Amino acid sequence: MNSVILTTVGRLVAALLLIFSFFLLLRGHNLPGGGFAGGLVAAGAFVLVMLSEGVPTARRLLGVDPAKLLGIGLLVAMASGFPALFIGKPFLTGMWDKTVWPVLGKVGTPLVFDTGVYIVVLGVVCMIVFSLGGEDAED
Amino acid sequence: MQIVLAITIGVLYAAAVYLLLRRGVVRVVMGVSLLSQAVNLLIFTAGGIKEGGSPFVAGASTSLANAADPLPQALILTAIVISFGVLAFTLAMAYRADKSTGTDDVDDLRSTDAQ
Amino acid sequence: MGQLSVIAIAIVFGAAFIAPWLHRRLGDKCGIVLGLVPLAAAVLYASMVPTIAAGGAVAFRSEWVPSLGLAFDLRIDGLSLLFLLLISGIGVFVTWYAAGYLHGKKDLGRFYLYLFGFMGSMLGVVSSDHLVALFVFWELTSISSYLLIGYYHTAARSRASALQALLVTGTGGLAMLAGILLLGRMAGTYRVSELNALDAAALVAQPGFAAVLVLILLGAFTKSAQFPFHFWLPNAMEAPAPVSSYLHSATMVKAGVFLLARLHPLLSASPLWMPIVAPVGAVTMLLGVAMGLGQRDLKKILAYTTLSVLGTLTMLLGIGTEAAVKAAMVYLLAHALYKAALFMCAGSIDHETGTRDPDAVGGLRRAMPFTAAAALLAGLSMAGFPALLGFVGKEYFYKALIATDGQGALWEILGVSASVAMFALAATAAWKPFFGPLLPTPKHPHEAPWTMWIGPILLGVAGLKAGLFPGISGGMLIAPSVHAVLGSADHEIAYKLWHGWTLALGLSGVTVALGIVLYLAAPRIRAASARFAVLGRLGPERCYELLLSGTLGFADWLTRTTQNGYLRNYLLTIFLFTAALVLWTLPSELSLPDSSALIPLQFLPVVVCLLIIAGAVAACLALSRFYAILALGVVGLGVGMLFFLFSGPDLAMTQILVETLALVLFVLAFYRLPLFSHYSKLGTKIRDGIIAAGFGVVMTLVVLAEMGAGGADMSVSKFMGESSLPLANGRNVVNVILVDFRALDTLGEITVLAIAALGVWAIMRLRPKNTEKGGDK
Amino acid sequence: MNPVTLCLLVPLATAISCLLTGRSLRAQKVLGVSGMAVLLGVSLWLMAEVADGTIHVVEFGNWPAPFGIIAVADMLSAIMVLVSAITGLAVAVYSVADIDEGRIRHGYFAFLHFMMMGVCGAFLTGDIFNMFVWFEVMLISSFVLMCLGGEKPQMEGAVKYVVLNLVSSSLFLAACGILYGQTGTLNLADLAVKSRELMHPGLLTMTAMLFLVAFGLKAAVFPLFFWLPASYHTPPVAVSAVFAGLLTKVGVYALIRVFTLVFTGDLMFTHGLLLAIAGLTMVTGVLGAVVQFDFRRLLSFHIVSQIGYMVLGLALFTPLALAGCVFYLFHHIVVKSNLFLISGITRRYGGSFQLKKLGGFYAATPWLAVLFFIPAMSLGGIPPLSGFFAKFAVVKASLAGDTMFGPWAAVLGVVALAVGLLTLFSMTKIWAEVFWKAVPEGVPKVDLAALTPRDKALLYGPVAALALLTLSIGFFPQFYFDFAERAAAQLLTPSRYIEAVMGGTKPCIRFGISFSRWYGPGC
Repeated sequence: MNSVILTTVGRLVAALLLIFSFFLLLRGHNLPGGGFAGGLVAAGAFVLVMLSEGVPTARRLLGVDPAKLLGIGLLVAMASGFPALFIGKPFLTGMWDKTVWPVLGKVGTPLVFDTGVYIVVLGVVCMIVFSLGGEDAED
Repeated sequence: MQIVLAITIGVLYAAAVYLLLRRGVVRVVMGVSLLSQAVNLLIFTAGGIKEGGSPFVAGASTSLANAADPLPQALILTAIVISFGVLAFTLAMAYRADKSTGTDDVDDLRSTDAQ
Repeated sequence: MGQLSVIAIAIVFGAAFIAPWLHRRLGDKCGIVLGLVPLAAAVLYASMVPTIAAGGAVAFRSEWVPSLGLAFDLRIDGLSLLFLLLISGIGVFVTWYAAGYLHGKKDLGRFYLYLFGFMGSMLGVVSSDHLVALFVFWELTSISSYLLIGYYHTAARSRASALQALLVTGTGGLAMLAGILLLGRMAGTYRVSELNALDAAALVAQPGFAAVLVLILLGAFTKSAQFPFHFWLPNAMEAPAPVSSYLHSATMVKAGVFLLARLHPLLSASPLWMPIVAPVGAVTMLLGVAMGLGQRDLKKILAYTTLSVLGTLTMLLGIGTEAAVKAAMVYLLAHALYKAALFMCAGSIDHETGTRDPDAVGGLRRAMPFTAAAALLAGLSMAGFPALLGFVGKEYFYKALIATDGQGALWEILGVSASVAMFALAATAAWKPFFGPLLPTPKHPHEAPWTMWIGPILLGVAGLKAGLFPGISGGMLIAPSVHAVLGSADHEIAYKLWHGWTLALGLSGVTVALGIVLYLAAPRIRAASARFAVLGRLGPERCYELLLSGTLGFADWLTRTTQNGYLRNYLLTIFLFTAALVLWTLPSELSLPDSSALIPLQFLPVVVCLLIIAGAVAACLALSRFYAILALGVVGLGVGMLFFLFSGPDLAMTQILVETLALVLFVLAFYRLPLFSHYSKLGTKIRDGIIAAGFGVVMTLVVLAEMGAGGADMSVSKFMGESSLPLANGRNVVNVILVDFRALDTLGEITVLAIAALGVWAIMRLRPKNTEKGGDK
Repeated sequence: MNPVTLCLLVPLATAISCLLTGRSLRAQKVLGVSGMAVLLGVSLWLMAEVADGTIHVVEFGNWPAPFGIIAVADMLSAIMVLVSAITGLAVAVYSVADIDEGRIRHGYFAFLHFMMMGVCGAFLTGDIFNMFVWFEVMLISSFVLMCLGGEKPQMEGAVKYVVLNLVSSSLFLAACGILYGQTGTLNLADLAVKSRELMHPGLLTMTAMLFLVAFGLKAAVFPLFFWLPASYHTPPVAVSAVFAGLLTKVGVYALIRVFTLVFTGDLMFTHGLLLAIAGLTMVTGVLGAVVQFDFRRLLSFHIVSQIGYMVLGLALFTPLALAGCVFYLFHHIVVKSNLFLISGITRRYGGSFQLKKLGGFYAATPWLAVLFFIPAMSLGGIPPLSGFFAKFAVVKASLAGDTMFGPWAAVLGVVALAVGLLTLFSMTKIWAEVFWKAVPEGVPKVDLAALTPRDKALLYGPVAALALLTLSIGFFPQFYFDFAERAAAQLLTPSRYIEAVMGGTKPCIRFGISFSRWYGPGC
């Protein structure tokens, strides 16, 4: 049953999931969602691809080494706590831009933090699933 | 309703303990996973449950009138995510233990305790 | 002058640490150089003689750990000085002797490290004024003697003897520490000088003082090898001769006697003092010579006589009269001088002939003239021959016994019989090897190098000189020490060689006569004793062995039982322990939650709960893993539904997403894991089921109790609700908590996730190398 | 920037850098060691900040207590962080020579630093749930370190280690939930205040029991210690060493924290229970140790036994006892890690951890004998080494007669002394078997060529440094005890902790902005 249809549908759904995940991330501050949910949904997209087309394809589509993704995500989350330090406030103090942006609403470091969470979760799930599902683990 | 929840928590704990006491390593992992479900539900219940009052600040008001306590929810969310990571790890560990020791019977993993 | 006492100890310890280096530079000659160190210390101490003989004391005080009530207080009075001079003086000869005895040994440097460490500790013990400082040095003597006794460390017997000495003296030491701490608590001070100046009668009358006395006595008795802790001392003869000579003449074993003397003014006020100390001493005194008569090893003979002398000294201190203390001090000095010399002579015989059997050596006087002379001088002193210090000691000993009230002639009889045997053993150890016909020995005998005979000779001469002119040593050393032990200076003490025709002299005559008879019978006793060797195995040493093996056996059983390797047993213990503690503390006054505060039962949530319960039970009972994960999935989704039904949309969403992924993980993992196996028996399953159900009930009770306790102060979550929008610009309070109020939690949490993912990756990828890295099973 | 934050960020940043440098072995090693060195510097700074007795509070996210998460650095926390950093650095250096390429390539140093982050976080946090998170960070990294390499004994130990610790975590989490349900707060200082005003103090004792089991399991007390002897001897030596030094102590720290700050309502019961646990822990641990013939297993059982002394200090609850407990903590971390590191060196030379298959080290490597003798005798309580003063303080406190337990305290003091003797016995066992005994038949001789000069420096350096530290504690005990005493004084006056955390309530003003457009929350 490894048909073209399955692959195509799989990719389509995956793409939809990815878009949905951004949506979840961005609206998370005001409505259900957020970095965790978003990250999990985004990872779901790649899991779907992996299940239908195998690990190598999913890995290729992700484009980045999941380990790097982890590092970057953690770095982003950590870095979001730094701006406050420059004005003598404690680590992780939320700093906000006064302007209200369309779609995003107010922009501040907590949103950056959430993005970090999103990236880490995406990386984590991909890494775990690729490792457990991958061929490179055979003894 | 809370009493029903308390009983459900008790059953989850019982099932988790039962599975943890099995010898097959996979069942033990399943026990760990059930244990975290039980704990999450316990925090949820212990933190005080509410109906129809999601913790969102609605409209112009700036307070959570008659809404569920958001703090336990945040804690549970953290706990859920952590237990996901832990579950993945224990599965990988179960795999490696099986490969390295050649058995999935926890009773056979005793050489490091014997003298 | 106070600093001198510290300097003396410091140079000895300093020498200890440079000894290995010195040995590498100078080889065997390092011993001769190192011998100058205790000599210097002895000179320093000798310089204090005038002060102390005049009734003064040399004190040094320094803070150490004030928070723990520890001070580095030294105080040298007459008693300390006597010991200090013996320790440093004999130390010189032992150091030189070792250079000859252990020449060519690769680890001689390390030997000196231990020897000087021991010497320094010993000096510390006898000059400490603070009981805890004394204990510190005391323990140091234990550990350094452990290293010294185990010098021939590749021999199992050596190791066992060293361990035995350490354990026996260590046990006593710890008991003593407890005693010291309790004493300090009662008296309010740890300073010996202050303790001895207290109103002893009042202190002794306090409840619990008996415990203090017994604990401190345990320390002293183990260290001084008193019955029933005596057995470690003869076993310690596994050590090289210089070690035996040093540890068993003036130092290690005398530390216990020193402690008894040191605390005499205070402890002897207790009504228990005399009934405990004197009989223990008397038994040890007789036991020592009795067992000594059966020995076929010169060193063992000397070891048992040492035991006997230690018993004598303990007995005298137990009697505690002025005469007895006087006798004890003279006897102590005499013994230190002759015993050190005799051990060295025995070592030389062993070193030069290859045997230590008194029946196998004889007529060595021509081959080893200097050693013979030294042994003769020392042996005469030991036998208590007139004109030697041993004689003076014995006279005072008899005089003290005669002067002791009560028990009729019991003390005299005991004392004389011990002395008779001592005479015979002295002849065996000092006369037998050198006189009579020359016997063939494993090695061709010749005189030992000068380093090995100079010490014994000088010690022997010292014994002679002190015996001939007892007034000198008596006035300078003995009198101040007796004053120190008795705690007052108003005793007029004069020492004489000749006391006139007294009862004591008569007893001495009897002693010599009987002693000669016993000496002649000694070879037969030794031969016969082999038959009674089995008796020795029934003594306290057997108790030690049984205790040790019993402890080990019990430990082995306990460890096998508790640490049994079964994960489920561990889990069982933990769950039962938890349940027990929780049930124990479950507040009884709490009732079920108030029904008005509860949400009424509703159809949908109840169904979800039932679904969860069904899933949980199914997960337990599922026979195949496929149904098991299906059941787990039901539970997970059910919990998610509950979150949703009770106002947790974020939670519900996350829970459902996580559950879905978890199912995927389970499926992926199952490709790699074996099928469900069914190991447990039905009985086990039922037992586990009951226990699990019990734990479930306990947790239900916990939840109910918590709900029944009533509402908590909600100010924290209220603050979060109120500040979420104005201060943190978010309407979804849960999300705001996660990324702002409690962002640090989230940072930690994503770190956990990242580690878990990396861990999965690493564990799946990194295969074990079955090479040298991983243990050696 | 303050040292408290840096204690978390330095290990995190190091770990991330290790991740991002990927496969470069050299970079990982350099980062691994230098990260620890920086952490040590930071922790010294932290110590300097709290040395005068002030309690430093950092309000993460600028949310005041009890609303946000705060970190609290008092003397105890600073001591623990400092000793952890010292041990961490020693182990990191040792690891460079001890850990194989495969493990390093698979993130060994990253995991080590993640673990340090968890450890430091747990020591510094002032929030019970946040402590749970740091526990998890520490645990999951330790899980990975335990499994990394995947050898058979490792995995056998790891299964037990992981499952039992997860049970502990779940109990911890449940206890947090119940505590929150009762008090409505998670902040430790706030909990301390609110727990004293509860309507049902009995319920609090029950919650305390859950925490007792959760932390007791991590601290490896009787009867919850099984995971420790089952697993600590299975991973590479460097991992054993850092586990032995730090992980159980985090459990002890948590016990100290909650049982001095929050659960002090029913001292007679809670601390009486701790007293009994302490005694049983000391005894079972040491009895386990005396029958072992594996270097690392013997040491593992000793960890259990020594934890008993620390818990005893906590249970007695007098200033001296608590100071003794704190002193014991840091003495033990240094000594125990060092002994594990030494077992690795003898393993490299002699090819085994089995005492029966080792021998002849006294003649072959005198310096190693010295380096072993110092921590071993310190553990055995021989004066004047660090262990003596630690034991002395605890025993003196139990015999002092001013505790609430009357004669029972004295009984425990005597037990502690007896256990000390058995400890000494088992240390002399290693000494006799490994160092004194001749090389047994059929066993290769001590192979001094097994170590290259570079490896030798990397392995001996940390060992020597830790031995020197042990000596310095032994020779200047007052200097170190002073810190322990100050920590104990702070622990016994929780009002100072509470005041430091809660007292500084600032007026709720949104603060002015230095940048024109950016602002942060003011409260």
